[in-house]
Amino acid sequence: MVLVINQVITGLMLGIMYALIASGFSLLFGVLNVVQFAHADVCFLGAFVSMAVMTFLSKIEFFPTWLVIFFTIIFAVIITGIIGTIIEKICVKPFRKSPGLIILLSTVAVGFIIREGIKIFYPSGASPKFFPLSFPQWAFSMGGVTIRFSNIMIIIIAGIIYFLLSLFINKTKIGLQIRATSQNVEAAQVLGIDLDKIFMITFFLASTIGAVAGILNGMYYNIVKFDMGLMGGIIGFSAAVMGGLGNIYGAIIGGLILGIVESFTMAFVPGGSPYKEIFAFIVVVLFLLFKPSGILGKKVIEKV
Amino acid sequence: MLKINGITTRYGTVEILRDVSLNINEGEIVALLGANGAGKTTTLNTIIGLVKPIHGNIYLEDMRIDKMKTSKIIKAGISMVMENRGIFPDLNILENLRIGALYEKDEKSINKTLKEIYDLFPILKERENQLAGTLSGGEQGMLSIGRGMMSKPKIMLLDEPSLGLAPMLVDGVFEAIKRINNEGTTILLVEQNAVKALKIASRGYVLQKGQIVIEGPVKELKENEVIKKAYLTI
Amino acid sequence: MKSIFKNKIYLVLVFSLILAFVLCQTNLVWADAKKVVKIGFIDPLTGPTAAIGIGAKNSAELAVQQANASGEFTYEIQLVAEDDASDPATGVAAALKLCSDSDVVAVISHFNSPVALATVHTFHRFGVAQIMPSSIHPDVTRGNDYKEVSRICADNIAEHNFGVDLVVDKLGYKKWSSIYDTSSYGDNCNNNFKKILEERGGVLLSEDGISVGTKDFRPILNKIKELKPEAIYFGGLTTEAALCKRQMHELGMDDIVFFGVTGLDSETFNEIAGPTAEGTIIVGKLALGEDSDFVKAYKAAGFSEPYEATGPYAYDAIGIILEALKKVGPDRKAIVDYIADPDFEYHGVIGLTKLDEDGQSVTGGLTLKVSRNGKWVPWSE
Amino acid sequence: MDNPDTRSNYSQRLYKKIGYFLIIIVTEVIIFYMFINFLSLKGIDYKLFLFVLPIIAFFVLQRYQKIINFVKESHSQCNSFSIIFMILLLIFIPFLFKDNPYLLHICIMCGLYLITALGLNIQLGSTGMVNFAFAAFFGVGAYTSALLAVNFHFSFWLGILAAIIISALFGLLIGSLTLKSTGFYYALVTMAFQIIFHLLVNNLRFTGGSGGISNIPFPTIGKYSFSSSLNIFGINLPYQANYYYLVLAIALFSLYLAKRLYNSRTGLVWNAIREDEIAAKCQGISVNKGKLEASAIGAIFGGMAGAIYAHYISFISPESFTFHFSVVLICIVILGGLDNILGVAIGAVLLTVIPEKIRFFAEARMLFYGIIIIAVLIFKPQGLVPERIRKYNFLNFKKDSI
Repeated sequence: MVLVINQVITGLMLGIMYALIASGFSLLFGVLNVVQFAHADVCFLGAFVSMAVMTFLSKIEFFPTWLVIFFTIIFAVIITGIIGTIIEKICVKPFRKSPGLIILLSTVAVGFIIREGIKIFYPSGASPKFFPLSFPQWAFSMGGVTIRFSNIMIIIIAGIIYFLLSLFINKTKIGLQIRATSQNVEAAQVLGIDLDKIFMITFFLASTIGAVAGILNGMYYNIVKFDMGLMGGIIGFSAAVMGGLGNIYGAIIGGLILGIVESFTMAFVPGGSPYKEIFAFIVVVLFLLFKPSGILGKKVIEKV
Repeated sequence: MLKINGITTRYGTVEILRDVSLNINEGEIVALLGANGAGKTTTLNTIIGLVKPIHGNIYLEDMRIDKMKTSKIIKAGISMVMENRGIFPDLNILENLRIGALYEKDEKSINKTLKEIYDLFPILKERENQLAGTLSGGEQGMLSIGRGMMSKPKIMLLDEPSLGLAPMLVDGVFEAIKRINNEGTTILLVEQNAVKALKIASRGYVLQKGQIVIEGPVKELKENEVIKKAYLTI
Repeated sequence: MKSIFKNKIYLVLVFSLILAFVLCQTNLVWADAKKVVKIGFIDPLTGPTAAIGIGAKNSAELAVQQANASGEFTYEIQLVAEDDASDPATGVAAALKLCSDSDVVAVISHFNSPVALATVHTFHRFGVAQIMPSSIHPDVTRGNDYKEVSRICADNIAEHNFGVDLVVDKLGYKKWSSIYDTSSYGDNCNNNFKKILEERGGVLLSEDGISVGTKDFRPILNKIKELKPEAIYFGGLTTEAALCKRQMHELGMDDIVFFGVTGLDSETFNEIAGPTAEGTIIVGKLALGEDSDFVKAYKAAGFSEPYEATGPYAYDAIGIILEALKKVGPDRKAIVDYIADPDFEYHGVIGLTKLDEDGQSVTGGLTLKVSRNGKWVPWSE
Repeated sequence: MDNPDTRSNYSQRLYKKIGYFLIIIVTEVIIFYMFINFLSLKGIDYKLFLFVLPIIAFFVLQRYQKIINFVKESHSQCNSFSIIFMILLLIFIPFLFKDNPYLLHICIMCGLYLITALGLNIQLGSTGMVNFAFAAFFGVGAYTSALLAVNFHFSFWLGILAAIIISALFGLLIGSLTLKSTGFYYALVTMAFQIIFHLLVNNLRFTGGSGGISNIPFPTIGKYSFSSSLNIFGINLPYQANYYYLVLAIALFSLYLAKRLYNSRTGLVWNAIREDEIAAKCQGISVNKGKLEASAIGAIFGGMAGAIYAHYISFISPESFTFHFSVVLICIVILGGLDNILGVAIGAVLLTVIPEKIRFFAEARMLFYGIIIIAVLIFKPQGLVPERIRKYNFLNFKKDSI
């Protein structure tokens, strides 16, 4: 039983990381109807950006440590958001009128560029990097179940992120426009919604959430590597699709399911750990077999 | 008020509109008639900038608008009610309406317009918090007309507001259009239902294969043999 | 008109790019005047294990620079570095490219064993000497009878024999759990470790394979904790190992010994695992002091990346070829024969290199290391 | 009998024909020359200009539509001549590269990628199924023939047959499991299959695990082994020439097959499914059957290429059939031009040659790969050769339908 609870906790952590990445995929798909394949790379780029910002800020002597950490996170998130909008400008906007697959291709290429770019331009970027930020190592144990400060913090931060996101989407004027655009692009345009602006904001938003995911990932696992976006992208995308593309709550559920499946496979299937991704993907395939448009996905409206 | 001078648009290599000129004066209801595929919707899309003309120009009052972005044109005071309603199914009615007043900053004036719309279509008031996707076709039509009023446009473009409605509802819709016009909004009405359209319009144009073939006051149009044959026989 | 204008801008861009590269390359193009002898080099310069490849490339570069500066050669020696991207097909293409260039007299190649297994046939067919500084799969040298192929590092079996001597026989840890990655390397490690451990009377309580890129080891560690082993063996590379060690500390498993072989031998391990690395025992490739000539020279040359564990081996591999060039001249066949000679010996940075009839090094410069204060130090207790 | 009028007509037509032939010869030799030059580039040198100049010339020429039209016309008028001439030029390649097997190797890889990409094009281009598992189809073919050859000493020819059958079955399996999902959901399921395939061959014992399978025997015809160097008219060609001709033959056959499929009813059915599944259903098209056909036929192309690859490299391991390879294949098809066989061919050749040619960037190789893809897309947002509008010539249509 203790083992099960411990596994649930680790699975939950993994799941939250996946969910944060998946939410970005879902948000972008919902509004733009494109899959931004480099999204997970943007997430981990966020972690690298925060490392760079931190090295820069810690050179300023009169800054106390907590201020450095605070500004690091703020700047890193904003810079990553801006990088997201640049990607939109260069690699998505010009192809909006081309077949949807072209955007898929161009974002795949962006993924190449980000990964290799980090490797070449970040100082010794090819080797795995120790992530300088981390949570305090406090923990308390209850009958073998260990709950760490980092676990609680991650849940709280993810909660805050989702709360702010839903506030933004549901209560602000821009949020209203984003929702409207995701439901009917044509009508949105006719009503005078500036699509360029909405797309840019959406990319900014998704990339900032991605950056938070990347930074949390770094803080929890203490490591970032330039090619983490590859697997992260596949799993994040899977979570988003399993939950129903375009639905952020679906993405959360999908992410959590995948995280828990992985952690349980590693622990309870004899010799199962090399197969943990297989189990995760079998779950994905099964879900899609019985619910072809995802858990919370709307049934594709069949117009004849 | 709205002046369209000799616009030509192209889709690929096919010309959709050829040298179309319209002139709409303040306070008028102008009907734009024509068969399916004559280019009526394209005309409206060109006015609000979704389609860019390759020749000609469009003026709203003294502002040249044919090179502007759609969002700027809407902001300048045009609103359009789309042919397929274009409602947002997962937003509730209030949100659907509010999104019409995108560029209105003044909360009071928004509420005032809302009240006017609810007066016009009381059913919308009743269902304020219902998701728009659950409305019936007629209600959706009202919603989309109401949404078009939200920005308090100088001119409103209506694309086939009677399409797909039960005959009983059609009269209500035209009644509402008339009332909107009476309150000072200029209206360009695109219709296939020529009988009804000519009843409330003051002037009319007939589009055929992308060209204006007949234009004039409603009285003249009603007497025109071609129109009688093609559009008025029911 | 607008689109034509746009095209022009792109053309100008493309042109300026091309021009920039031409300018970058010119010094290479015009340096051809002197006679050139090329030494090939293939390692992963892109992809997941690029760090190691780049470290090795820099070291090889250093050896070549030193040879050119020494003035002992009447011709200029050039290092031609190719990328295999850890992919066998790319590796074969790179090998073919080098073998087709008649100026290339010998090749240093491959960190990844699958790539090495794929290319040995190519080198054999062209009769080009191939010296491997870092691949680990026994079959690379033992699975064929090509005399062109030789390896100067110890293979996996030798490493494990060497390490198990200490941790099982001397220190007396008998109850083990094994975690390994499912790459060819990790798989081999686990098999060899298991075999040797059982020969020496140890017990393996559990084996868990993980895929490369796994970040969360807590599920496995939670499970292992309940089995209460005395020591954990890790067959894999630094990234995963360091994370695993970190998470062992988090779960309060500091009293369990952590042991691995050369895959862990990189300072990156200590950097990522931080203070939790303390006490980790590994079979290291070679402990070069800060004051050794190679390390000094590497620092002086100003490479931005660390030389990694494979650096000194690559340096020595080039050393062997240079030695052969001095003795028998720039001729492919003569170099192969020189290295395949049973009496061949070479004293380099990694110590004495002697090859058996398979072309496998019997010495290979292994050292036991332990992590102390964030550094690998040679085992001395 | 001939009145002078028809005779002058005749001679006029003759002159025109000769003109066409000349144009074809000139354009194809230029393209061929560019290709050869590009292949034999060593880093950046003057030869690059021989490659860049014609491209610039092409852009300049675009402003003179008449010339372009004439070239196009001559190729379409004398279709068979232009194809035969190109094949002759291609047959000539090993003689040019007889001292440089590396370049020949690139050409072989071009051929293999071309065959694979044609298979993927059937699914991605014609039917609109975004298949991310194509490396797995390739891998199934490779593993089938390799395992049969190593464990049961099957000959290459039997092995390739087995590879075709097994990969078709595999295609049917994946096809039937994904019948319900469309669009990006389909993409995800195939992505899952790709990763499952990779992890399985990596972890299972009988596939050799991560160590892969080595020493796959070379194909033989009678006593003649493909590993011996080829001797034609006293000229010794490297052993790669054997594979080159094998791959050339199969690639040409695949191109022919793909063309026939494109023009057939099946091809039309696939297009209908891509455009609108429901509308297709309403027209009485069996959507499920069409999708399964596309899965299976596409898989056959992939499996065939995989089997040749296994015997050519003589070593396979899971690393060769990763998700990354699937993505590269998708890049080839989209960049070349969806549902356009000529486009796919160009895409396959470019995306095989470019990564090899930018080797001198070493570490920055994949970075430039990405930049090149985006640059090409900005130039040609529909792919290099956009999809053509189907031309209907009913007589031809009948003749070509299967």
